[in-house]
Amino acid sequence: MIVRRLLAAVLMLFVVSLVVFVLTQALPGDVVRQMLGQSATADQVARLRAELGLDQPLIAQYLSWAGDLLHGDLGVSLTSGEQVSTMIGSRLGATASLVVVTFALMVPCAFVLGIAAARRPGGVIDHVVSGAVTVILSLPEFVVGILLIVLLATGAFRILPPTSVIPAGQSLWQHPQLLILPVLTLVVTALPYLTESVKSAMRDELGSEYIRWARLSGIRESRLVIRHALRNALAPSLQVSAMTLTYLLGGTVAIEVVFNYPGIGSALVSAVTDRDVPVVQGIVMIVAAASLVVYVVADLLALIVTPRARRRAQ
Amino acid sequence: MNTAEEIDVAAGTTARHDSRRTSVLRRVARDPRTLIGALAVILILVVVIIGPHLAPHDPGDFVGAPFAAAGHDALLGTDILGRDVWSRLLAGGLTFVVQGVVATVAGVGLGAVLGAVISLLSRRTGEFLLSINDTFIVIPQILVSLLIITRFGANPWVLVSVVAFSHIAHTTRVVRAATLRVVSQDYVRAAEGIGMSRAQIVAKELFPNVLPVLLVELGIRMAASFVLLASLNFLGFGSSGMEWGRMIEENKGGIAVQPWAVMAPVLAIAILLIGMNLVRDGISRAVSARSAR
Amino acid sequence: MSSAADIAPGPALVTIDGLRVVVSATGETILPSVSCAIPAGQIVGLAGETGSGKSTLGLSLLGFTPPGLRVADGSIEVLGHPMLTLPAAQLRELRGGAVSYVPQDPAAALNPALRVGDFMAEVLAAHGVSDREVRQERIAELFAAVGLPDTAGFARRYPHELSGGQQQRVAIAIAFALEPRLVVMDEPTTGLDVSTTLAVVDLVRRLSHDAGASVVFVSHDLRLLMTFADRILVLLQGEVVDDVAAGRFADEITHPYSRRLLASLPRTDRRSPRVAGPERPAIGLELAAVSARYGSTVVTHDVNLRVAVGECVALVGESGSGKTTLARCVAGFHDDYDGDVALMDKAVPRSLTRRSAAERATVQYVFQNPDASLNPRRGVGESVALAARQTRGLSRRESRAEALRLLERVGLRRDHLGALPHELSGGQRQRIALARALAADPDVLVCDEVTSSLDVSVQAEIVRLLQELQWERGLTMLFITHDLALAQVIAARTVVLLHGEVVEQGDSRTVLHDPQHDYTRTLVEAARATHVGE
Amino acid sequence: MEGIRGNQQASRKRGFGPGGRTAFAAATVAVLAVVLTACSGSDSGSGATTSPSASASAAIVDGGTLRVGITSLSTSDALDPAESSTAGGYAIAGQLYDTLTEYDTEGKVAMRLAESVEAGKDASVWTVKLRDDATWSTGEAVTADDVKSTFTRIFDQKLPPSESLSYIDPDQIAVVDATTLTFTLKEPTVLFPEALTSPTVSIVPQDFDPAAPVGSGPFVLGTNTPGTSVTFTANKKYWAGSPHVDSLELISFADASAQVNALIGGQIDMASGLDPSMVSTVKAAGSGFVVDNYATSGTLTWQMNVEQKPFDDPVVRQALRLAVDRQQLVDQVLSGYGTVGNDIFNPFDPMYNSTLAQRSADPAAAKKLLEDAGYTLPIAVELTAAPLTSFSDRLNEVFVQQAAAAGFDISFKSVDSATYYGDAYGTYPLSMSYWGFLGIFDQAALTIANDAPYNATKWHDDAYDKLYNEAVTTVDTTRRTDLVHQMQQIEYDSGAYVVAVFLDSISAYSDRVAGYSTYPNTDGGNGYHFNTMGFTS
Repeated sequence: MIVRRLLAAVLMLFVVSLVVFVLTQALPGDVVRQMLGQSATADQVARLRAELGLDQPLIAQYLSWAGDLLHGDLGVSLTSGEQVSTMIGSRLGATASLVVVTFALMVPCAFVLGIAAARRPGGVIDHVVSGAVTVILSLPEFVVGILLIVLLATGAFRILPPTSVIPAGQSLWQHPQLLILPVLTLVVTALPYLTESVKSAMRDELGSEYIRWARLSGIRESRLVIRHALRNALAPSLQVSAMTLTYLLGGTVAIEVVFNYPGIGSALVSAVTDRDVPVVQGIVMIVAAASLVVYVVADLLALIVTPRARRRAQ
Repeated sequence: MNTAEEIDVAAGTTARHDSRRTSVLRRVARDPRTLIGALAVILILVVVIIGPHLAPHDPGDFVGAPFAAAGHDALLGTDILGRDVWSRLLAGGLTFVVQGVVATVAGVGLGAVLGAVISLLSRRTGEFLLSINDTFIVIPQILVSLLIITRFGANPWVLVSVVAFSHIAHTTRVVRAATLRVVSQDYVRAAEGIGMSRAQIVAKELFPNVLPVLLVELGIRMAASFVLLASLNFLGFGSSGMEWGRMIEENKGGIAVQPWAVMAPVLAIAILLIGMNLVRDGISRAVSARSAR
Repeated sequence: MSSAADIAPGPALVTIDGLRVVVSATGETILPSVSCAIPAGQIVGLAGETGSGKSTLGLSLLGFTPPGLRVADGSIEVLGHPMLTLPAAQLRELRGGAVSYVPQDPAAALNPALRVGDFMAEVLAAHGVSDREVRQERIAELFAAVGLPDTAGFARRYPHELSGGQQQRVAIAIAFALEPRLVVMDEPTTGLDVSTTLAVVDLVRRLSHDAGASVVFVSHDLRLLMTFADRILVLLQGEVVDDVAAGRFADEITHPYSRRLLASLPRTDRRSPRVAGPERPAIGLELAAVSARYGSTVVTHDVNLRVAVGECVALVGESGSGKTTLARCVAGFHDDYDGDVALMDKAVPRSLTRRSAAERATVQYVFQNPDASLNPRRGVGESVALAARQTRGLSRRESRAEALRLLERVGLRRDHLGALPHELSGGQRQRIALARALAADPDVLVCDEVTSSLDVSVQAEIVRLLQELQWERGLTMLFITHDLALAQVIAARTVVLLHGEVVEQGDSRTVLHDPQHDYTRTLVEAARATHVGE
Repeated sequence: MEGIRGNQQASRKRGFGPGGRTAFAAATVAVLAVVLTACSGSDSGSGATTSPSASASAAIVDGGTLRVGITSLSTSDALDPAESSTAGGYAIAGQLYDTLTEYDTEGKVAMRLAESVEAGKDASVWTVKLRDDATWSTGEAVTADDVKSTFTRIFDQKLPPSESLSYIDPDQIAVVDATTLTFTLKEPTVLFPEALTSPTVSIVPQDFDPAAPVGSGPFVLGTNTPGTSVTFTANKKYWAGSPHVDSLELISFADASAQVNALIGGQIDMASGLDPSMVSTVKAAGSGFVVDNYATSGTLTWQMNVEQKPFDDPVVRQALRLAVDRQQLVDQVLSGYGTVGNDIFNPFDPMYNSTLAQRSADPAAAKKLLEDAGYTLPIAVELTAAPLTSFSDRLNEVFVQQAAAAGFDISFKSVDSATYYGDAYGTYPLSMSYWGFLGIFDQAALTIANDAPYNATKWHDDAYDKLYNEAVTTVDTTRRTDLVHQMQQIEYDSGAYVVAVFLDSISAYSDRVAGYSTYPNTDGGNGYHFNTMGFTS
């Protein structure tokens, strides 16, 4: 079963690569013309095309790209001539930091809030969570980001850096304050949904027969929540957490633009505009592969925490 | 059996159905949260539909300097080009809401069909197709959307298609799960037993019972549609028409000096979605209260 | 009520005084005003139908009020503790210790994520058994006491790795783990086979005797209570209408409802069923060497079975014996089998999809659980009418009239026509399911445990209705049940199935009175033990 | 100077300098040299650093890091100036290298690394004299040999300027002495000094290595993160004097609001190339910030393709020009930060014809023109444009609206520049281009006269060509000006460009920053002359 799931993941990665390749190949405009400028001669165009391997048939191009990909070679940027991996390496790190920090902050918050809300259905926390979900769901994350900037950086309170400009040659981690607003924005946008999911999963579990029986068997409330209910609520919550994580991977695109955050999201937007196909392919493949890993890990974790499913898996 | 009695039978059935409907309706109407939600939705729909005729200015007219504060000439101030925000708010809802709704309905509809079809196939084929489907969940939608819009240009049809497309994979998954649950029910066996055709079973047994799940999905996806439309605009991949998503995008730079230009459409969208959610929750509460009797 | 004192010897362990429980939201009364006392060491049966408030009463003994309900008045003392006002910490001490609980459905009540041994250990730990070794020993002891393997391997199993009977034994072991003075059992045998039920009941009796614990046994199964309780309280709409010693139940009950309950039990000495209707010698249903499979698992082995037109044959066996699978082969819901199925002398294709409309209409199936067999979004009248339209090509108007006729025939009112399934009771739903099957005007009716999910008094009505219908219409019927007694009531002939093989068949009376196969004998014993009139 | 430059995603397209193409060849003539040397030779020391605005230098305290937010860095920015084709690339080149000539604070050609650029007896031989105090950042002197090798490198490696400077014969560059060399052109052209302002012909040392670039410019490269930021350290030995600041950071902002937010949040000291709509936000942020702007010759111009319907008819072209409310475009789209255009180019050129009546919006007249010509209104047209600047979409939007009042039904299709320059390029009936920093002749050579290579309008007029050909051979300023006036009269009457607005260059900076001056022929803040800027405290 686990093997099958991994095989499915490999299959999915293959499909992803096909989709990405086809979509990027279908982009209009011509990178060669774009690079050489309007004044390029036909000869120059042909030479550069050959140099970039763009004169090969599509299937050959795909195979060579996919082959390189398997070796961890993402190719060379058409615009800068750099290795795609070095080009997006640091940006990847920045985005990963953003997502991981957000996730690391959000998950405990979501669980604490979700559990608190589930323990008192109809209570204050329950209402606040449901209300927040509805409101936040209707706000694009960039609006949240802009509002937070006006509130905390450029307007009422100027206490936080409004953009995430890293002084040249330094790393993000030397300036952790630059992470605060983007992380806050992502947490605000993604937290309610996860909290709501944890809440409903926990509410289902806390209302279940086995909790009632455990309670009637004299088990302490705290243990009921943590050891008994949470264990079972974990599997569905893990799925939603995985979804949230991949949502964050995509959701950073707009956030990176708002905060001028040097991540792969903004790199992707400009690579698309520049028709820097290898960079686009590289970024989308990495993000997709990362999401895939997240899903598979979530699946496996869910298997581990769900004995019944685990047995079926064997 | 004489004719009179037949009519009576028919009448009896109808009466019963009517009374059921009113009782759900009454329950809904008695719930203040649902009422507030319904009022919010109606308010926004009214703005969206008759708003264009109420606008004090032509939404394209320049009534002042760019980002002028609210004044007697411009209720909510002016936008980045000096046009009346209030008039544009009134006039710009229809396109946005229609785009969002069409995209959601199309996407969720397609997803529902796919989900239902996959659930009716053999387990092996179904699971294979599902993992292909999952591929599109794995690639963050916004990335795919950017590529597609770049490929086909940012016209309204493409936007609607892209947003619709972004829903298909998730809906397929959700509907497949729901359909599988229904398919395993005995009443589907019973329907087969009385010789109903596949199509009939899908239409009369599966669909009505998957519908509640579909409605919840529709609500979530509707919010996602509006957010995605606005986000695409923000990233410069939106259409150039006049609509709320574009209003947000155009005027975001002036939020510090003229917040209304951004917040008016944001609030309109938020009120619509919050209203829709309240109504949906209210209906499901009313229905479940009935079921619980 | 009045007689409670007569049969309550020693000092009261439990005293309930004027307990009134209402629905918090609406104020609707669940228990109007219950008073009673339970002495130590007594097994008290709480009988009544679904919704009679018996579970609420049982749970209140643990100081527990289900969510949505509220104690409006009254008091409960258990072992001198005021359960309704006890501080949470003390209440927790009592629960699972001196006052324990056995849930209705152990499959749902055992945490799927916890190993059964771990859960037991946790209950022990929660009541002060802090030494790990001691806990392990005690767990082994308890498992042995309830007839489960006392190995460490068993304790490491998860609930889903146990059978229903084993799960219930685990639950009982936990309830008796800390030498309780009072055990509340909430319909603990509902999901179990007859023989398992019997074993469980035996176990409870033994354990309560050994421990000197009182047991409050909540059940809708009156005959079960009569065989094993000391005393029976009959609840009707939250009121105790009778409170009598179990052994003298039939004699001492005063309330008409109790009488009705008693009368509704299937009695094996009642009239014998008809053998056949008008002379129609043909075969209505024939299974020839049917071996059904699920993938590579073969569940029945060369089963041969003939049912004459107008005859009713009971197919008896425990869950997992393959009886439902056979029935589904007949109906065409299961097509993965070798052998042949013939209906009305004609071999039919395996898959339903290949059967003609007429062949489909020939056999109709009534499902075990009416909750799942009716489309929850369709008015019940329409469900019946649809079947009539679909199988008989009636017009909309005709089909509606037919539906009304059938509804009235199965004992429903005309205003039920537009109701949705969840607006009806379980028994009413099963009647609708029956009406829908009849709407196809079938020759063969397959009834799959049609009474097992119903309250006992309702069961009897449904059985009676089936008998009548079979007679009226000369239906060929395959009646599936795990209850030999019931089989004898309805079927002239009984076929006993064990592990997918027919181990015994013959005249129902003969099978019941002179069983040949060992397995049949255990079934008969189980039936006897819980049935009146033997 | 270079053809098209957008702020954002615009114009990586065309990395060319001003074009001497074959078209040019015929039209060459003697001099202009008089004019050219006149505006060059005099104060050779000044170059870039001349005439900083009055407030400037006095108060500046040397030191510090100047952080400038620009909107235009991209991963395609090249460090090799000759490969440079992007606004970001030019901005980088401006810091690392010197060009021989440049545009000064009044928009005129001035000397930079050259002390003088003088034509011989006609415009086919040019003598370039280098200043003698210029050194490479490595410390060695900049020599005539370096200049020669810069050009031979361009032609040997067929780098982009070799196309636009095709009139230069690399074999005919003669080194006279250490600081003097002569160019003998294949075709005489008076545009030579102007062509040398292009950053793509920045002078590089003989052993130039793009991976470790060495130049003679005011700054030395620090770290380069393509598309994100570039840092520089001051070249203390810069011939025009060490820059005031110790180091310089150019930081890219894809989003105009983020740029302004960073300024307000103190993360950058200067926002260059500000979107006009952001000015009010900066002003609202308090007194700590200064907004400065200057008019430039940069314009977003609409191009009517005369080979496509309906613009094959001059009446339709005139009607569209009449439809445009130029002042409204400036007021509403540019928040007032622009000047009204009159359908002819480069108001900063001394030869600019300012006698023409300012065309103003008259939709009724436009309609009448069309109706009289037998058109049924509205006339449907598609406008295709890339987002050349952050506000070009808005400009188009208002343009469409204005045109509607005159009977044009224009549908606006916004595409990204890669799509814009794709296969359909040249077939758009109506499109938009960004032109700036070209003199009138340059503009004509590139976009109007004699089948100019970048003439998206396909407009052609024999009379105009004749005038142009004559003008570039005319020595007499008065006469030449008169010819140019006639050319512009033709453009004004029947041309195919709608030149409605000239854009201001807007910068906002912290009040601690000083040294800002105007460079009408460059778009970046302070004309990217960051060496003259510094902090007051």
